[in-house]
Amino acid sequence: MATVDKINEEIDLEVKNFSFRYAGSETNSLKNVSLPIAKNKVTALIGPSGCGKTTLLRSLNRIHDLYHGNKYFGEIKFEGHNILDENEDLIHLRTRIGMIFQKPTAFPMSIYDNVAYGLKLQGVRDHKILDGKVAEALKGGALYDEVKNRLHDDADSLSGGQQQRLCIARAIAVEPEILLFDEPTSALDPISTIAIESLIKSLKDKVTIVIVTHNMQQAQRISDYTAFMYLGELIEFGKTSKIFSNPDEDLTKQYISGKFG
Amino acid sequence: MHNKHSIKEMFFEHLTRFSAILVLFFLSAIFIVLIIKAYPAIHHFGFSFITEQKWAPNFELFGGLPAIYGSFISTLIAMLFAVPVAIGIAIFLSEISPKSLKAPMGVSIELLAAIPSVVYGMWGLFYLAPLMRDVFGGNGLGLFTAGLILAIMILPFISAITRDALNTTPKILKESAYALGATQWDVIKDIMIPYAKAGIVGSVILALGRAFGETMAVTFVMGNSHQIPNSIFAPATSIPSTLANEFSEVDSELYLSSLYFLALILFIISFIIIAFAKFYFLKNKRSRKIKK
Amino acid sequence: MTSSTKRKIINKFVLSLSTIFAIIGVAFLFWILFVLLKNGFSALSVNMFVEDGAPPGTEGGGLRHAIVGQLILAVGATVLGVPIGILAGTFVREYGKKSQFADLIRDLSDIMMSAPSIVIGTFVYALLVAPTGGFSGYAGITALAIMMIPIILRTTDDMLGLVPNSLREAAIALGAPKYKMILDVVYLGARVGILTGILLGIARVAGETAPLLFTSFNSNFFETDLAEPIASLTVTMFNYATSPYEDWQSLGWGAALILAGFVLGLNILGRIWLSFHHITRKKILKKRKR
Amino acid sequence: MILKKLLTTAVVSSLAVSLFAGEKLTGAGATFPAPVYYDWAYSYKKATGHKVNYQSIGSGGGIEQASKRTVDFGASDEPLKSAKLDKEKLYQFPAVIGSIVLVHNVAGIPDEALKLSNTNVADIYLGKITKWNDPKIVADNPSLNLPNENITVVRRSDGSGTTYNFSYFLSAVSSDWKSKVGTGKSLDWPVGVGGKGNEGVTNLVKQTPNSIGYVENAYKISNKLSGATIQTASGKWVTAREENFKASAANANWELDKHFYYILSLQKGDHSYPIVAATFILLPKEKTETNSLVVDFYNHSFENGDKSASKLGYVPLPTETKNLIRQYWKQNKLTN
Repeated sequence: MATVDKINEEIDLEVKNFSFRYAGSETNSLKNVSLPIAKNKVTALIGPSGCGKTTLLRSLNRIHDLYHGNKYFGEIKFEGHNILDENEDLIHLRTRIGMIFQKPTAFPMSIYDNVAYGLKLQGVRDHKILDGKVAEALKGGALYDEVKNRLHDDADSLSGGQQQRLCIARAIAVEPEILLFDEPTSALDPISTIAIESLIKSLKDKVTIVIVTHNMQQAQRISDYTAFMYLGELIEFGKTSKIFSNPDEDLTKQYISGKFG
Repeated sequence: MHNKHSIKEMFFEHLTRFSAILVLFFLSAIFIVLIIKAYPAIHHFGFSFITEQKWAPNFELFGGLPAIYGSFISTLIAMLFAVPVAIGIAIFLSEISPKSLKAPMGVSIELLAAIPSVVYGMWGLFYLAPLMRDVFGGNGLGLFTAGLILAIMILPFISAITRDALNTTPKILKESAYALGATQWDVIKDIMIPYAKAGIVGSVILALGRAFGETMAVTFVMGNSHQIPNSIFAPATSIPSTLANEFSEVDSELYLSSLYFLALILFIISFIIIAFAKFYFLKNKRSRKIKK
Repeated sequence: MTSSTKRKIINKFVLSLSTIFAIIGVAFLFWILFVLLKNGFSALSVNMFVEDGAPPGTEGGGLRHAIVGQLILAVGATVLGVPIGILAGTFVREYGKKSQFADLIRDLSDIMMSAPSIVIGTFVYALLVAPTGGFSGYAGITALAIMMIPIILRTTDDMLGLVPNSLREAAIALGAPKYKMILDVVYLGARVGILTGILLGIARVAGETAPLLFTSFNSNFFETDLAEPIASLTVTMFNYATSPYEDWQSLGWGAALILAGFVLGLNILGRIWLSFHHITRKKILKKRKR
Repeated sequence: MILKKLLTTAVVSSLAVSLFAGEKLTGAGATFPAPVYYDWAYSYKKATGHKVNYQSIGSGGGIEQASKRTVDFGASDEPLKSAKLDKEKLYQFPAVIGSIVLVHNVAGIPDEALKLSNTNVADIYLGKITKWNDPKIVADNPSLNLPNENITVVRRSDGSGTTYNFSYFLSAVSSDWKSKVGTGKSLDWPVGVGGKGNEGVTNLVKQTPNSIGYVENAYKISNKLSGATIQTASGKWVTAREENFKASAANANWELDKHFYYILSLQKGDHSYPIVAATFILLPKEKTETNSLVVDFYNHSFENGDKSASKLGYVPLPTETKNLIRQYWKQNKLTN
């Protein structure tokens, strides 16, 4: 029933007939969702609160597994195999599919250690390599110039916007293939928001990006593809330009024109 | 009308102020009384009291070292056992345990913290000491047994506070570490423990203060020997158990004064330990807040 | 071995270790509880509650004197310590606020709260026992009250802090003088918390032995005169447990059970009371929203 | 359930608060005579309604608390000399005679079977003999199967008249002891674990295999411990039995003007058990009112308590001694 436009891109992740149920719930929070995630593009998930966009995003790196009793149905294909498989190596999976959260999540350590954390987890111990990669990631996160002289300060000393860029730098330091953004600017001021947005646009050369946002202008500004969700279902998926100018579904039309949400 | 109120107002305010000053009064009074009472011994022995080993009341010779040593070593043994186990319990309660176990186990551990220490002492004398005797030989009384009882006594206290501190780690912070490919242990050691560190260290220091000043749990099993033992399984004594054993039975001024000297030393050390924990807690409260 | 498999093995190992630690720790704690319940219940009898102490080997010795003595000491310490604690807490929160003096009192009471209880015993001995010529219930009560004041002070301080300022402003806006506002509005708003604090404070001091050894001393008889030495469950336990007589040791376990029951009962009561009020308060808030 | 019981107790108790106001006395001190004082106080309360609250805290405590006037009477197994009594303004009289016995907890060795020479006792407490099968012990006990185990030495942790009398005895039989440790209520013990009171020592001996301790005979009897046979002053083996204690006690030479100061240790005679001691009561001179009550209590006990004293393992004072004490009371106007 949903309108899912065929796209002419290399597909990185493919969600197929995917449903999700939270522990203790009797109904599915995501119902039979299917959509492709194009490689090296930005895909935005939009929809009113409670529509399941964050639930879907959090399924893509199986962060739901941290809490017992959550259930996945269907398939999410990544390089030809289903990541919902029981034997999936979640630790490995998450190093390849990174995530940025609603609020900045600087770890209780220095700026340097924050960025180096993922690398250290992967067993990188050589200081020279670490130094280089940290600098590179901070540059990638558009933060390097601001912090290069105080890399060993506590990460708490950074402003909110800086911390969010630090989190992005931390995520890209491990060179993931996909980055998931969960409303990354909802806690930030407009100037920091613009900085993050331009950062996201610049990142897509290297990684595939999925972003959840409740800000439709933001989706329009930065995404190539948009999926509109409502009440746990995917209503429409297609090129961003098309979704925002000429959607097929009435619901989509009403939502983007601000009739509800 | 107005006047009546302002008299009452003044009266009430001064009453509360007076009560607050009482706290200051009691604490200073404890210090002053201890110093006055300890003065004859301080004057007679000087600071060599702290380094002198011989405790021979029949010769009017009093050295505090064995008691001070016993207090330190038994507390050290207690911390060595209690800290890892308590943190283990806290990690279990906060991260590993199935949900259905969390609440009952958490509450029962908190309730165990409320059991009077004299009960721990009784258990120690009748159950733990024989067990220690069978396992390690000797007579089962001494620093090791006392340390073990102290460890068990402070266990609930440290675990409860550590669990609470670990639970304050924001979910989103843990998730973002998992999203980087961290294992559960990575998250615990790199995120949760550093995040809760101040709380954990604070609780550990407070527990240390408690173990150091504990009387009843150790007096039963210390062995009460004013000798510096050559083994942790040999009988020893501690400051509080020396006081409990000998305080009401001294028959000379110098003897009593020496016991007050020990009490003064105990009070000062506890004061330092607690003040340190307090300082740590305070420092912690100001920093470390996730930005919103 | 890749770093990821190594980390997974370490993860498994450490988590299992922590589970084992938890099991060992909890096993010890439950061992104590089991011993207490087993010995305590087998010692429990009606006699224990209606008879006083008797020489070892005499039929029908009980703990009435110690139970009543313990209650007298606990109630006495409450009567003496709670008003001072509440008033001092009120000063710190309502009058002293963030002044250096108020902070000093807070810090000092934290220190007093954790001071070794035996030191307080020696202090009261010097202050009240040696000069007045006798061990007495009064001395015991004073020692326990000194321990109780900082506990009540800090609870009052914290609980008054939870009372929203809007309530205070509303009272002042109605023309109430400050002491009226505190007595009628602030105390009312904080009463659940303060009462819980009092319960926990009683539970805390009721389990103390060390400060009583040289103050209220002990008695083999039923005693209600505070000028005389008074028996307590804790000191009786200490004496009975270290004695060689099996009937006394058994009574000691009985005393331990009664005391632990009393202390745990107060703790549980405090919790239930608090959670009960927490729930009702939530309900009230919900109703208001509607 | 427990709370309910507690509540009923409180109610019952408040109803039970006796309307007749019996007199109250608080005494504290020696643990050595504590069992018999408990017993006497219990009977005295039944007979007269007066409460005598005796707390056994050790003789050191008895002297200290009586001197400080924190109790109505003190009790000590170490008699005080006139000078000290004058200084602290105390009266003193003996109340009962007891004996210090060496008790052990060695599996398979029955009461009285183990022979310990007086010097061996000193050497054990000096830490010179550490094993039960030490040749010096075996020499006196060729027929016993003594274990190759360490001896756990148990002694007092508090100021004790029992210790005073025991160390007095050890100083007399061992010059080594005399020079290294000496005599006193609290000592710098070379070895051992400390128990609080005779109660604590008994408890530790009972609980600890291969231990040895010294306690008043009453503690040995009521706890069915095994005792050792030791030596008289002249080196004859002597068991810890009532007739041997009595043989020692018969030698006592009490003197009124010395306030009965007398140490019964190592009396002459082939049957005189060597560590026998009287235990004393200390009365603050100025407390005339309570003193007459204390005296009444002891007079009542002298008249009615001999049987229970013997049963518990003490030696009651001979009638002539009791009369001498009554004379002392009268002379110092201690009676009403």
